[in-house]
Amino acid sequence: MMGPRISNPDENGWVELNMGPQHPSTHGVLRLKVKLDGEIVREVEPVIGYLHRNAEKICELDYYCDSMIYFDRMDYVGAMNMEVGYLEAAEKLLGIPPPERVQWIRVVMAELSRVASHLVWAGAFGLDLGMLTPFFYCFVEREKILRIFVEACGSRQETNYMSIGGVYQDFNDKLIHDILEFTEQFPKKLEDIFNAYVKNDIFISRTKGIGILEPEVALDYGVTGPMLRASGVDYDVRKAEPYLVYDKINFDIPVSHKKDNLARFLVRFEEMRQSIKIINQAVKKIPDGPYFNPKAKKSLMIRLRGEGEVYARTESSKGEFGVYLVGDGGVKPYRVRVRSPSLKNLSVLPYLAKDQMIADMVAISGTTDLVFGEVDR
Amino acid sequence: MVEILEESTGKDGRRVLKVAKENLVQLMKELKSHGFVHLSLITGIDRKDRLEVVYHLQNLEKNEYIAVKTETLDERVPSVTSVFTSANWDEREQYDLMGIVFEGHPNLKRLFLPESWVGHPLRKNYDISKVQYINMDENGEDYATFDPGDGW
Amino acid sequence: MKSGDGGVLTTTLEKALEWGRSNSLWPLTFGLACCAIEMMAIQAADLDISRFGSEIFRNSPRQSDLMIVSGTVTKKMAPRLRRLYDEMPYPKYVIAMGVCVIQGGPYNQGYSVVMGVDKVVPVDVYVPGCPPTPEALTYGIMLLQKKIRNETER
Amino acid sequence: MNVLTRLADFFAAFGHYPAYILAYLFETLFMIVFVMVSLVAMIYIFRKYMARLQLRVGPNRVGKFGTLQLIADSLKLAGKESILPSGRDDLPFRIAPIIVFLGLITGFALLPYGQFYFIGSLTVTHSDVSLLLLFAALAIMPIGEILAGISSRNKYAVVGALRGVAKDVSFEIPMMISVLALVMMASAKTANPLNLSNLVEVQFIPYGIPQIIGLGVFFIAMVARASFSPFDMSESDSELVSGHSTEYTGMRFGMFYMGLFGSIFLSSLVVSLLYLGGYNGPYSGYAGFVFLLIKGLILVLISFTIWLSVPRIRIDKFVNMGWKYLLPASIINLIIAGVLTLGLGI
Repeated sequence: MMGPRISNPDENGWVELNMGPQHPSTHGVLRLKVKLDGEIVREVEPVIGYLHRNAEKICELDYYCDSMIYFDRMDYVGAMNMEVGYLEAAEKLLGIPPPERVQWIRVVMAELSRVASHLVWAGAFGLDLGMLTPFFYCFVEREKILRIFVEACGSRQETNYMSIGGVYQDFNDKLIHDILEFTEQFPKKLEDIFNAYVKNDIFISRTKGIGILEPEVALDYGVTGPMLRASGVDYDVRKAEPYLVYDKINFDIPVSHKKDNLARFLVRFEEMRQSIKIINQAVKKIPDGPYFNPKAKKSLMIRLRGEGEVYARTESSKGEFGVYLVGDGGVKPYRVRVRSPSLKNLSVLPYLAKDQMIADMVAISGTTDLVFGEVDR
Repeated sequence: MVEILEESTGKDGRRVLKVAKENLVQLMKELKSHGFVHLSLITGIDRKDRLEVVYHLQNLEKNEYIAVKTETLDERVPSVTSVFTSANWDEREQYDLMGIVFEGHPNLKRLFLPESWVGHPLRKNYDISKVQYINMDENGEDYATFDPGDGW
Repeated sequence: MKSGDGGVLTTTLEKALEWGRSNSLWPLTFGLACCAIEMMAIQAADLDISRFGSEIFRNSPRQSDLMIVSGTVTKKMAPRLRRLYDEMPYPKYVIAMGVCVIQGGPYNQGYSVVMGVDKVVPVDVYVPGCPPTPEALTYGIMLLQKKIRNETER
Repeated sequence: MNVLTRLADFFAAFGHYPAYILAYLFETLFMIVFVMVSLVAMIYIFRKYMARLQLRVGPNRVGKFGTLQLIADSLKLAGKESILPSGRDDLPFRIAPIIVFLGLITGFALLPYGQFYFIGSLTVTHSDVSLLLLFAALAIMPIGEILAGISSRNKYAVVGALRGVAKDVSFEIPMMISVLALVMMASAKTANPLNLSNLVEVQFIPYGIPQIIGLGVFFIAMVARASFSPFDMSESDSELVSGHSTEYTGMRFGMFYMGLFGSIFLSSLVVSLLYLGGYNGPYSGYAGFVFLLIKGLILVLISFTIWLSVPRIRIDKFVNMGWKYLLPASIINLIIAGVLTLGLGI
């Protein structure tokens, strides 16, 4: 006698499993339609759009300076990077270059934000693999960064700290002291977290040689950021097309040629170390001067008019973040288009997860570092 | 080399090439063979009387950037998926939000919104005050409706 | 059942059950957007929600009591949210976290965002903020505990 | 003297047979209370220990230091709505959690607990084949989990159950072979090596020392049986939501939850009985139970540390490990045991 059939397999004997939008491994609202052959994933089809918040449309309905908040909420774990990305485009379009001091401040904040983002990723990746504890160590360190943000602008996560032509609050000595204090103790804590992962044989066996992404495939799919660098392509916008003052700072771009999950893990951790190096240099080099461009005083902000087309690219914590702004001479942008690295990184998942086991698919989707505010926008 | 209608420099200092849409795929192939392997972004712009599609390409070795523009009056543009795989989701997104039909795309479905959504929200003539609602059918697929009682 | 109908014993039992419920609210692992990161932060060392007995984030809606709707609810997500809510066993509670969830927040002029999750599921506690700090969410959970404990007195 | 005779003495005024019936009843009651208290203690220790490792405080609002937290949890679980999914296989769905819980209680009832102060022996079951009975009880718990997974008509649960099957077949055989080595060694000293009490009492040196490989294999098998990280493939929360128990609500889920923590404690007690000398020690005539408890608790803390600090192993790697490493290791261990017993006469 047979009990109720669980599901009807198709002609290949594959069973369709629907993971998400609420699923612990999907980091938000990713939905994966998976065809399973026993334990083995034969086909994955990501379904996205569960966090489609029409940011591009609302940006067209708002003034240039107002769009900032929607960019903050795109990559919500590394909000400062998004702000830098938008301002790179908006300032070029509106013709308001930020003063020297502001550029250094932005570098410091963007790198802090990158560290915070990678920390969230590191913790969540541990959870994906079933490792409970390092998540908490990561969040303790992240809290410290958020306290610096609170000190700088009063907000923890969606900071809205930078504005067109400047920043809202100037750096003071206490803030610089706090940042230096953080960068002094952080590397040791980072090594602790790092060792908690890589000194574990099971962790190595779960990541090494799994999810191999060949560089040609990665470029073809438009994968950028740590994922691309882990595939052996030395491409970072901070070096390729330096924005802000990255050309005056001495740092390396970590590249790994191993192409697997472990390589992505190592690249992200090395990036955090490099970020600390950048912060340490930048904080000491912040010059004196105004902290906003007088052409963009708060009262004048909504009268800014822009014309032309600007495509600005920055390196966010997920990869190449591009903003394409089109102005028609009015006070509102005509078209705002965002290149979201997470979307492109996600599009390679069906290729990577094919013929892997369920557990490996979860690990691979963990290493792509998805943030759905940015994927769906 | 295909015929370039217009060559200019944008406000951000990038070279902009303008081609007729019939020559688009050919140009893309040539550019790819010249080292522009990284297709950064595909943007559709609604110019009210016409639709403009902009492709941002990058040459990783020479660190060169280029933007390719093309225009269409009938909402149809040839797809470049055969040249760049990364164009796949970008074109789906532009089809979804902008209503540009990419001819030759292997799987031209909406990316974010359900299939039965009416209109393309990023068009300038999209009426945002006509609220649409989404609900889920038995199989877990979404559908859009104008009836406020049938969805959220 | 209305209180007082069953006499002393049932009232005491009900009190005990309420005490139990309020002190062991297991939230559903259900992160939608930005607020989800702050929701994760209340688990973490600084604010440690496990002090209130809510540390076990259950992945299955069948085993959770509390749904923290953390982040913008889009129209595409709303039917799923409703289904998750329906899958949870009674008694179940909902916290609306963040302005996006309360009334659409910064996205309320758009075309794809639900203007308030209370159109989809009944909400017990609203926690405003964009995103609310973890402290605010912790306070929201404490308010919910108070609400559960006072149920028979209303 | 043991608990039963003490109780029978206490009730002697009722006559011989009623006294024994009452004594049995009360013994059973004590047993269940002991299991419940140890479960509550286990979960409380786990939560506090986890919080400590993760730089947190842990439950501290309910009762002093959060000691009443578990009462609150169980009250809540008891008061929850019980949802029965419509596509279920009714009988297996209902009895699965009971099987798990029953296996747990039977397992506890079969253990020898040693002497404690004036009460005497706390051992409940006196059987010459208690070792076999114990492993029978241990073996029905995974069956409950598998039944739960298959009957709840949820794809996650089914995958979890199938993983559970794959896991079971790969660790049970090495586990039994390493126990066989123990029986072999004990048979030189006692006529009834299948009796757990005899098996413990012949350990002048704990068997973990001559059979270090066996201890390793057996401990890994016990961790796998209790199914916590790194071997929680069948209910891996990041992949399969919560595996075989996905569809369970309320107290039915509570039984699985208690089964998990109970089997950690049970496994620790079994390991300490079989390999670490159990209740043997100085003054074991008075404090044997305390020795057993201390050894068990140390093993429990080791288990929790493993649980919290390692990622989940992949199912195929675990099956590989079971057949390619654990099984040969246990056979080598068996040969060593033979050499030790016959050759050296230990």
